[in-house]
Amino acid sequence: MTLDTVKHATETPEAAQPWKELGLKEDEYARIREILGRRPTGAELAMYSVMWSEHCSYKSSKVHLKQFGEKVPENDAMLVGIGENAGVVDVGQGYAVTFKVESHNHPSYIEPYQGAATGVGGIVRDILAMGARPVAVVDPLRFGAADHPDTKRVLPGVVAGIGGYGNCLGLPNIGGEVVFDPCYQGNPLVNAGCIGVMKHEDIHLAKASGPGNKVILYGARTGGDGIGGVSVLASETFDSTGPSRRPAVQVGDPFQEKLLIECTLEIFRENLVAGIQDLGGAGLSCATSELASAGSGGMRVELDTVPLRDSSLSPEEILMSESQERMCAIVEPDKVGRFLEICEKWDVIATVIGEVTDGERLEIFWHGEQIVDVPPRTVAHEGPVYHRPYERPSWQDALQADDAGALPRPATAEALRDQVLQVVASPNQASKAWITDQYDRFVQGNTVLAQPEDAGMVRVDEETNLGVAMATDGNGRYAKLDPYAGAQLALAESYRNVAASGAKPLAISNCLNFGSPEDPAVMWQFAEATRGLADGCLALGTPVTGGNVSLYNQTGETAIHPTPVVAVLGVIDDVTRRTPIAFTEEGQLLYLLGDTREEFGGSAWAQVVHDHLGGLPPKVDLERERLLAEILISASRDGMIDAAHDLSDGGLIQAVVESCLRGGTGARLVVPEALATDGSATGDAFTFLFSESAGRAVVAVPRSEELRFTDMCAARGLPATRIGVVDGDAVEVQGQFSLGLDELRAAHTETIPALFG
Amino acid sequence: MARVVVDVMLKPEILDPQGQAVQRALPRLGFQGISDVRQGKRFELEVDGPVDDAALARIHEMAETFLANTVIEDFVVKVEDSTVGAQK
Amino acid sequence: MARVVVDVMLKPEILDPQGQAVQRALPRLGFQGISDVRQGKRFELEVDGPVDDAALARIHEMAETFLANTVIEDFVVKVEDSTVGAQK
Amino acid sequence: MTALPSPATTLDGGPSGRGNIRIGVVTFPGTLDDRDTQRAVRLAGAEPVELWHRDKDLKQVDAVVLPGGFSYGDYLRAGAISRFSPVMESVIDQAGAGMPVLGICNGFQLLTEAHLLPGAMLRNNHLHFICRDQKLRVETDRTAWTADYAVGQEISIPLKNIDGRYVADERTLDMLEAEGRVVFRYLDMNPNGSLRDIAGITNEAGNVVGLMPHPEHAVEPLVGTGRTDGLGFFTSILKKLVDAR
Ligand SMILES: Nc1ncnc2c1ncn2[C@@H]1O[C@H](COP(=O)(O)OP(=O)(O)O)[C@@H](O)[C@H]1O
Ligand SMILES: [Mg+2]
Repeated sequence: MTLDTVKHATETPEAAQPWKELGLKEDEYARIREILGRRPTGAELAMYSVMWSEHCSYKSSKVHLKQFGEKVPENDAMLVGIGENAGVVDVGQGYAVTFKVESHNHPSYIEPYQGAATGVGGIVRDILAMGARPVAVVDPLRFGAADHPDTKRVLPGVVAGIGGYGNCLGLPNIGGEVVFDPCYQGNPLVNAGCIGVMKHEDIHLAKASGPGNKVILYGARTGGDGIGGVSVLASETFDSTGPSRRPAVQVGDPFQEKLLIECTLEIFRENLVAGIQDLGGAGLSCATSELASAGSGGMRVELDTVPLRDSSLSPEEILMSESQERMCAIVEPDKVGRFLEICEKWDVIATVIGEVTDGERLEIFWHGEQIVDVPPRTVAHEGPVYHRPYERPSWQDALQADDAGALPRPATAEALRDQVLQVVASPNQASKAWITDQYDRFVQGNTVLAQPEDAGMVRVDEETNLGVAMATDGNGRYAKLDPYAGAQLALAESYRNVAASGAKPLAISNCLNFGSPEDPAVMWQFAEATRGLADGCLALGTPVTGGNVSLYNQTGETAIHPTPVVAVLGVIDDVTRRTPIAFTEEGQLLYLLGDTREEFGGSAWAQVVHDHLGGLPPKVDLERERLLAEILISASRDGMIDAAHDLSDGGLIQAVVESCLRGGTGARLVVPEALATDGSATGDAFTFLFSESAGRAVVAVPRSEELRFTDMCAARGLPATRIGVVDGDAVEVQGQFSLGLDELRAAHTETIPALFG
Repeated sequence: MARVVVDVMLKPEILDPQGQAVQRALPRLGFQGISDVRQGKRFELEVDGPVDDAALARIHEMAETFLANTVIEDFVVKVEDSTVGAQK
Repeated sequence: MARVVVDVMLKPEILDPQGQAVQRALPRLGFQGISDVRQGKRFELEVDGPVDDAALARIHEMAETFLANTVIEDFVVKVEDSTVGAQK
Repeated sequence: MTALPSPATTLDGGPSGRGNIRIGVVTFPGTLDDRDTQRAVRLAGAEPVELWHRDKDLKQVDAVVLPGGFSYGDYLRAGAISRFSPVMESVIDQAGAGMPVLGICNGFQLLTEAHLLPGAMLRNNHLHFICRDQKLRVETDRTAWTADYAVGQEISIPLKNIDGRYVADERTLDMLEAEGRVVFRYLDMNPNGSLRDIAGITNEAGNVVGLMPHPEHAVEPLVGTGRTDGLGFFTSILKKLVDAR
């Protein structure tokens, strides 16, 4: 086979090219020819096709994501915004934190263990590339029905993969979610997030500047696995039939990644890099074009110097390979020696593959012959942008009209008791300990809070006890009923979870999981959700620092529920002031903060008891969320509360049961006379226990602090209703029922092991 | 009763971190001259009844759908008489 | 270049939960008639140069000191020509 | 709970004091809990010394800890590859000469692979990684690392591993029991199928101890499980080494 050089391409303008097979549209191919003024070479075509794929170019989502950059709240914490590998926020005392969530949905369905494992690997490299030491991971997960046979294949593999990779890297897993819904049957959502910590001066950016600087590829050798895998796979409707549509999945090597982390941190410590980029989707195509595009000059790469695992790889394949555990650094010539020495120390292969030029082109050579000559921006940043048509689906009105409030409610105290047990034991509400116990949450010795707390929390500084917290939340059922509100509810819940732990929410990342953008109904969901999230962030003062979009999560015509997942990062000056969820001290008073209304649309109760999804999701009141958060943070700082648990799916009773089980104590609850300050709901036990009104939390107040606490709530205008006391070894709702802790514990903890153990 | 062995190996183009770690260690241990190591799995199945074509076909199917993930792995089914452990 | 295979299996008296988990899953997947499953490791070594007695002796030593932990495992060394993946 | 000297009552001055007790902590490629172990050593009042797998030089430390993690990814078998590191030659030598050595988790696996301790570690019987606050019973206080505990004392420290099932043949197990060399046993539940609920053992001389759970993750009330039951390992060795001077 002759090498398709730039010269050859110029001489053979009419040669047929496989642009269609590479996922390009006709007009996109024409555009490439226009940019280059000739047909692209095979290598150029490979680069454009992966970089212009949905996964890498965000071509369908870009016009909507813009809002995150436009509706930016006043926030001095933001140090690096959207566009870099991950955003960076200031957490005080000279520290900065970078964090991000990414999806690895499609590969995890094909090969659950490796798909999930490499998902963790990818996000950790993103964080590392910012200059930070990764300090924790989180994993929001969604699967098909818990009792579906295929879920038995997917879930254990995904969990083992996340654990297998993260545990081996020495990163504590401090949070996440596990949600089951038939809508994810053929499209499980495997999102992974990572938090990294650095000093302000250590922030590194992905840009190649300074002519003469060397381009060093280091880490694993490049192999033939996953060629175009992630990008192409994540850019198509997934169809499991034809084996030819099954691109190779990569196998991760967490040991190599651990070496890469330590090696890279040592390189940072000695200040040896001018720019750095991880290799993820689209591999070298992405790293070289992005580095060059963000820098001032051009770049020249000798592709035949790339260390290979398989010597028969073609240049196109090398450019597209998504082999894991690789990084690319820009290094001044006089620092190359030391750079390579550190790599040698850590047994990491490192190779100078090129250099920054004073030109404007990205030029790639293969044994001396030029095979790529492109303006890097056109590859990395000037991909196609689609204004996809969107339209509110015709079924949305009927769905919203199907009010969950009309569902039959338990008629007797006995029935209410049964339904409480049912909800607490349902796969979505049950304890996830069987899963999270497969994750190391202690490693690094800084974990202050981890599962099943509202937020994960790690200590950042051993001297001052500065810490950061993170929670991730998303509720596809709410978002299906109303994607605008659903996105805000995800934000609000995550924000509330962080505040409940005592930390101040600072900024967010997101992972937007949706169906096919070619479906106007899905595109409408996407448009609504992004608008809701951007508006919500503005209202809460928490900027979006970055995120990830995963589209084409659908089987045939059926899309998953729109599932925006939001990760909120918070900061706490002194982790000794954190608030756990556990009720531990008998006699402490339980207060319900916020208003409770008759809100059952999309609720856990409607799902578990009636298998119902309809109506409207709970009303969003972001001002209220903000106030609630302020109260929770002040109360924690001033030692007024000993426990706090946010209320979300499953309502008050779910939260109380979790807090009781965690602390090993019971609670006696009294149904209050009024549930909402505006008088909209009077005190009925069912609404009290199961409503999913937003903006609420339950707290345990030592008697000595009661006055101070209620005064503070009254002064700030936050409804605080005394609903009971920590006591005994049962959860008792006065006049209704009593459920022993043992019975509750069995119901709550046995479900998941029985399904997957 | 007969023994059927299913060997499952990662496809050649797929990274094999375990085999690589072993190979890299060998020279340090003083073993030269091994240019590549791949590590895979060996399943020894004790089959009730005769190992005829029907039984082998079933085991082949089992290997294809369960013992191996053919997205990343290849496998071979063999009827065997020698037992690991017999030699020493 | 020749290929030498080292098969490593847990000693019969050592509990093999991996093999057991496979065996337990089989009936659920509709595979009957497998009375026992043991899971072990298969190493494929590419040897530079001739695989003579000296080379085999070295590989035997490598297996004994490194590839297997003989406190818990047995091993067999075989010279092989067939490759996993050749059959399908 | 455990009556342990708090870090405030350190025995021989801080890290900068004269005559520091120096405890080496080895880092192999893939080691994870080295920094945590150094922190625990420091909190107990000794001076942590970083040791590197490629160096035979033990930098004149008084004792060595082989920390947890996944050295070489635990590929092949846990500890099987790191066992052949240059540093291990010296550790094996010195252990033979009586230097105290503690292997935690991956370190324990390494000690069995290096035959400094009998038996072997296998995949957990349930095949999953398990991370939990694990209750243990201290079976002997006659090792270099457990003198600060009382026989029969119950402690809780984090357990986190996937290859934690201790096995040995019956003869070896009987010998360990007879010689009082089982140092810790799992209580309430056996988390991995270890024979005779064994969580940790020692060599004949009592200077080499290996255990699966992680004492270094139970040295501060704030983080981890919020208990300090693990600090006794580090204070035990410190006291012993101070007394020996
Ligand atoms: N996949 C997971 N990985 C890690 N932690 C998880 C995972 N799933 C759930 N958790 C943890 O379990 C606890 C309960 O989860 P969830 O009910 O979703 O919390 P909430 O309703 O407060 O958002 C939280 O601490 C959460 O972080
Ligand atoms: Mg919560």
